[in-house]
Amino acid sequence: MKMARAVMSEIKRDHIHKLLAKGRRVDNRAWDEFRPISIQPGFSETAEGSARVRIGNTDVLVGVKMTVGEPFADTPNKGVLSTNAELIPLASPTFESGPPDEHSIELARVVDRGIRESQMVDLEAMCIEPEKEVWIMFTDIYVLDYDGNLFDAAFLGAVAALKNTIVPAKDNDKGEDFPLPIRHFPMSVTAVQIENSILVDPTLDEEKVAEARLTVTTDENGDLRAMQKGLAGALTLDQVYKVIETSQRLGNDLRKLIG
Amino acid sequence: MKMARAVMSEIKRDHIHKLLAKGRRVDNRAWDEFRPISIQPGFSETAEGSARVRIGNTDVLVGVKMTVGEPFADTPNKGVLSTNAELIPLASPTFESGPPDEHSIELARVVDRGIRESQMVDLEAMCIEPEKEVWIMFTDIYVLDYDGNLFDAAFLGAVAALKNTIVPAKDNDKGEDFPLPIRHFPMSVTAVQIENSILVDPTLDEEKVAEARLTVTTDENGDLRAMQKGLAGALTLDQVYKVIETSQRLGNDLRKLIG
Amino acid sequence: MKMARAVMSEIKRDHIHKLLAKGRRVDNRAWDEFRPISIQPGFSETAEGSARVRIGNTDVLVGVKMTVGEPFADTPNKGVLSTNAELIPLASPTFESGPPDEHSIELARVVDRGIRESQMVDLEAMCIEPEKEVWIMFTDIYVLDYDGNLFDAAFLGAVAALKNTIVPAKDNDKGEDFPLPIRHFPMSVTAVQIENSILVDPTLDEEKVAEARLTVTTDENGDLRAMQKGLAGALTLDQVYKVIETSQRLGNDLRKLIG
Amino acid sequence: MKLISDDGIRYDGRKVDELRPIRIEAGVLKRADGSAYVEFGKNKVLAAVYGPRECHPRHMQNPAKAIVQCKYNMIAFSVGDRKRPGPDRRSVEISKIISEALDYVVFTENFPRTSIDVYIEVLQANAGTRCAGPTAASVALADAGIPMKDLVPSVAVGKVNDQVVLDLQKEEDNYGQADLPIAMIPRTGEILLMQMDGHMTRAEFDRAIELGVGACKRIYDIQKDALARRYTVEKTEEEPAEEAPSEQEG
Amino acid sequence: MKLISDDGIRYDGRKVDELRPIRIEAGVLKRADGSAYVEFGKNKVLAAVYGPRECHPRHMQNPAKAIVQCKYNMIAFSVGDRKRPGPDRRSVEISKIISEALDYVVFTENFPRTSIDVYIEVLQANAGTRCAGPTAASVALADAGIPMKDLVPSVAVGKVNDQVVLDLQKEEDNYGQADLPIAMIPRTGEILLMQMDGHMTRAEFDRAIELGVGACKRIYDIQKDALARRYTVEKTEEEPAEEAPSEQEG
Amino acid sequence: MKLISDDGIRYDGRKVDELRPIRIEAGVLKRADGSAYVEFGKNKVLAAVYGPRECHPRHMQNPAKAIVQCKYNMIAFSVGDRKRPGPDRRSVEISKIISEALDYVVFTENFPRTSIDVYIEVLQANAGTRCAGPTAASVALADAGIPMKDLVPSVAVGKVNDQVVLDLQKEEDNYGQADLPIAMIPRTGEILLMQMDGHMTRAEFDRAIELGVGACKRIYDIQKDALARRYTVEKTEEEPAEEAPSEQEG
Repeated sequence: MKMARAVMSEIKRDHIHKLLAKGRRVDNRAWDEFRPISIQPGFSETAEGSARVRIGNTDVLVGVKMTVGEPFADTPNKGVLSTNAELIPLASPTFESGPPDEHSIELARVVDRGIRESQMVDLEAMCIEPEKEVWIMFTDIYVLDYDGNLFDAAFLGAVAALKNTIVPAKDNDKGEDFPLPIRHFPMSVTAVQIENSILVDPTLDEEKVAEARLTVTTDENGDLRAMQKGLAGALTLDQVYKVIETSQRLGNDLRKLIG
Repeated sequence: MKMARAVMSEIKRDHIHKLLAKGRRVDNRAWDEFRPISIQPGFSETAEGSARVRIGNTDVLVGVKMTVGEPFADTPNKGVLSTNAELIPLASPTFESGPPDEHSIELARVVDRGIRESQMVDLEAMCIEPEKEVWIMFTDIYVLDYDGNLFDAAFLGAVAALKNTIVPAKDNDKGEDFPLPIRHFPMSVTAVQIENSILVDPTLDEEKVAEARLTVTTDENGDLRAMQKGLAGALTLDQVYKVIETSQRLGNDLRKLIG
Repeated sequence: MKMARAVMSEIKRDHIHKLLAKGRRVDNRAWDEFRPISIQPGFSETAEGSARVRIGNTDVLVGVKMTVGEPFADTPNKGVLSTNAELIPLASPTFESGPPDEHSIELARVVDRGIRESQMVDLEAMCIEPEKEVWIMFTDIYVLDYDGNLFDAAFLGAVAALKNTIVPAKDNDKGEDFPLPIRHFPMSVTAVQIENSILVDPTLDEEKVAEARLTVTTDENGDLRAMQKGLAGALTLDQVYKVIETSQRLGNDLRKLIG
Repeated sequence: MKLISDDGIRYDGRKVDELRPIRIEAGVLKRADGSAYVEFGKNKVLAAVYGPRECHPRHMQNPAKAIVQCKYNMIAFSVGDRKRPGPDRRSVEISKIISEALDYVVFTENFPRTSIDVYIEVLQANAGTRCAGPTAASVALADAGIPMKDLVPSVAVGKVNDQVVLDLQKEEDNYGQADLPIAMIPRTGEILLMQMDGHMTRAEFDRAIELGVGACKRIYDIQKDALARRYTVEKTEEEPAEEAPSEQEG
Repeated sequence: MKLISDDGIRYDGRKVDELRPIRIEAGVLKRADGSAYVEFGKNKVLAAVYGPRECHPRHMQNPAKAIVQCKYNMIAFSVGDRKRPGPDRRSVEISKIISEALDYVVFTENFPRTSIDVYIEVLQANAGTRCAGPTAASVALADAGIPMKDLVPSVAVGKVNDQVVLDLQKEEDNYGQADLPIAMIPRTGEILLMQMDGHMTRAEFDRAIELGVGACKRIYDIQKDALARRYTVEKTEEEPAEEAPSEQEG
Repeated sequence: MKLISDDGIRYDGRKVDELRPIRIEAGVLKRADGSAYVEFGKNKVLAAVYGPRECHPRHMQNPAKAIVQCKYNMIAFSVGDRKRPGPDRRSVEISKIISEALDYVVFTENFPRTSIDVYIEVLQANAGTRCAGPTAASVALADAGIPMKDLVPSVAVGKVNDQVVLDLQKEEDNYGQADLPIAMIPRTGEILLMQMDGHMTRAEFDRAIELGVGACKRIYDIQKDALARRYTVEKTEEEPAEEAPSEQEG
């Protein structure tokens, strides 16, 4: 059975390579085309904010829970962001039970940096009393079905869930409920390099044969907010520039989906 | 050696089945008969209450430690019960070192529910100052020798240990020591189903060939306080009723042992 | 490869045994002679005190970090010592990643006892306010290159690092910085028994064939402060006495290295 | 706390013997070998099945049959206060009793040495998730094409304001007097899962069983209906298409 | 703190060279291959032996001999404040040094590739449990029929109020000036376990060794007596009985 | 916070395009198969390589090539507040991206089924340790004699007070506006590691890349120099000596 799987993956790889040589992808998309995207905001009634995002067959559920707590010593007048990702074994035969592994930690940290560094949430507005009490925001990312490009699905889900979040001030004796103060809408676009071709929004099969991956997060002005190169291959600087420009362009389209 | 063990367990199974067909058990007990029970209250001088219970060769030591702490937010005027079970490798070749596994967690939780749901301990009397200070009761169950029916041995041990507990108020600057306020004496009776026979107080060998297990905890009035079905087999409703009635009946006998 | 290694270790053992029979060691040292020792105090700028110690090829880095915290309930007017040892996989092919194992725990505890029981640091002077605030001293031992006799290298490093420690009072709003108040300079000497010979400061190869190990920590007066016998062999009382006397004698030499 | 009105109407408008609205969908995930989504009132539960597949670690393999390993998990934002990810004692116990219940209905002897892994993720909880779990999981097992004796409907019966009531929701569970979750095979009347805590007289228990058995039959019909719809959809989708070779076929 | 009266009587009434009452019983557990129970004053310690048995994980197997793995553990209510279950750093260290001491007396080369597992559970602690441990464990090894060079009596000597005293109990241990636990083979005088902390002059150390060696001989006699009683009991119990086949024979 | 003076001089006296003093030594450890020590300003980083060696656990073996496993770790006293030993989320991520960068330059296909283990210990940190890491590690790989495409110099570029500056030290990293660590093969211009956070316009990014690429070339020369010195030293040390057989030869 292992042999069969190895042969199968060899055949798939050849198939992808051959099509690429003709400038085509397995599912007939253009190199810079996302799969169909659906966003279901407010999926969860128990979260303060939530969104379920599907990109093709990839399915991600993101929820935001809020609580009142102490600020960090070095940011006494700012709310606290905490991002966690769970690659639960329900979503893929290769995901295992247990504490976050390097894959889910990288995913959570890349999403976290994109949100944090873009200053998407006005964290100063999330301070209740400096040095004493601030709002703590837990963003939990659950992958439900894994068919590639978790970075963009998770990021889109996190942005949509935060946008959708109502701060539970009343239940915490902190006045009236209010929507989370959002300042920017950063968007992340991920591409892979396969035999020197750049492909946006890779499927799982494309990820498996990819040599390098690059995620670029940009804001409304097209400025860079976060980047992450992954996989054990290299990128030329020209490829980096190509992904940056594509991210700026496609980021604007994605931003419209959030509304 | 593995082969030998497999053959051995096949032979044992046949032996148990054959005897059952004649209405007999390996150790000649009646289907609703417990093995000899001994209870040694106050075994431990370092615990606030303790009891060592033997049912046949099964040997369990239960201790209660008390400390002053904060109540749970949702029960601000009640003491806190915490029950833990340790299946230490000293007690059986199949027990392993390490954090509680599913077997010890199930055991602890079933004992805990039997004590908690029967309202055995007057938890309100264990409040020192509402929302601030209450008594925390740790009940620790250690299995020393494992020959079947841990549920009843552990439960009997927990009830006897709690009955025997002196609250260390003086050492905690909370007035004079006093016995734990006990309101009820729930009793648990466990039976297994083997080839449609119901057998109370199964030995380890009987447990190994059992299809389903049912633990029923009743109070002095014969009312139900907790139940737990286990093992990967089924019970008919008639079998459930039979175990309930047996538990009510034998529970009264067990209760006398506690005194 | 495993076979090769087994044969190799057999040959090494024979080699060591044969030389010992002639009263010699592999590196031509006398039985009571240390390898060359170098001490580099203040290696780390981020630690409050530090020292890098090399004994032959064995290389150990020790750092002291200090923080203000609560005293233990049973020593309300004393600072807190905490000693930890990390056998990081960088230092040896046999060290593994993960939480401290029995070897690093034994190492940390033996060093800790030597420091604690000799009353090297005046812990009462490290109390800021009884029952409220005291200085917490974390001594972290990192093994960088492992070629035997970790006990003495780690102990020497810990003593040198503590001697070198400046209490960061100013940064903690507790007045002016001051050197850690040192009262004694205990020294540890470790020897192994191989075929009834006693060898001080064993190399890794000697440790591998050793039958028993004894570490003796003495103070300036030659009094005993801590001992630890290790390995699965035995020592005669005469061998114990011999190691004690050697420790008293060599301890004085080592003490001079600390200055 | 008064949870049932004098004319027998409950907190959420139901009668004492009324189930919450139930919605079941089979085959909702692409990667899993079988899957199901269940809404049970405000509970939202997703179940996926992988297997039969090689059993790791090896020493858990049974040379005579497959082992059924169920992991029940509540996601972090499925409850009021954020739940820290990872198994707690409650979920370990529930995973165990659901594994045992499912083991009974799977023809495990058909797949020696393998593992059949069932994952239950509670996306939103409102009391009764340990019953929604096997309800979803057995549909997912059927969706995975694993030979089974039958589906496993499950429901909790409880006691609230001294009355026996069917299918407790959150407030009733928090302030009720007893909780009795069961799972059974309606066709044979066999009980696969049974827990109870609280205080029930024997008469109340009998009434509870009566309500529970009836409800399981209704849930069973909804389960079968979900599988029938799934089958219809599959038929419709089965059109020949040029496709890359799929790993599942390997 | 004055722990010894002017006429040399200690906190609990003993003389400086007096042991606490010791009680040893062999063969107290049914499932273990060998077992022993030791009371050493208010210490209550249970030891069990399993093996020689297959060694897991494999990579720990030694092709030339058995490995002796001892786990020393204090149960939650064995001490004043409840101890959280699971190994702490102290018990890891004690497990290591007891394993090493026992390894020396077992003929491990008789059982290559196996593990001999020794479990020491401290049911009640009152100083000296690391000595009661090997005392009990070596009796349990003998009870398991494992070939051994000899038993391993063990005792701690200490220094209290500037006097060298035998077998410290809790108050003496807490407020004493030094602690020196040893384990040895009385017949040969070989030291198998030795730790020391506190402050002792060489003269005090020599006196401590003298007391300890003498005490180990007395403990050794009690160990042998327990095994003799066990043997007698076994003889008495050995009556032919109709019994189900036992797994131990497999 | 003003970190650059009006005449372009930074907090620590450097110009915006100036590297901190760099010192690299190869072959600094005896037990490791290869090693290197790097000082990058106040950063002190030690790297060791073990392998190619048998890969554990087995299921991680790749029948076609070696796997490169890098563990990046900060020691407890490498930073201002004591860091609890053990991996945190940050070090897990850094270990992953360094592993990936190193994997590309090693001829892994030469050593199927093995593991090449790289350990990076940050002894003292002052911003930029994730760049000092691969810089040291690739020298250690070369020192271990492992066939490689090339060395991997690495540096971070950042943005401080609206200016693009090279090689941030701690204060600049804490109060700066952006951070862009890269690792590359200077000869081919291939990027092996690239992260970015903060805020950069495209023009700033281009300037940052320009600075970073130039700096990597300078670091590359220092790396080669360290290996050349190491080679010279080895030659000198290679004198025949009577020695015990060494395990490394086995």
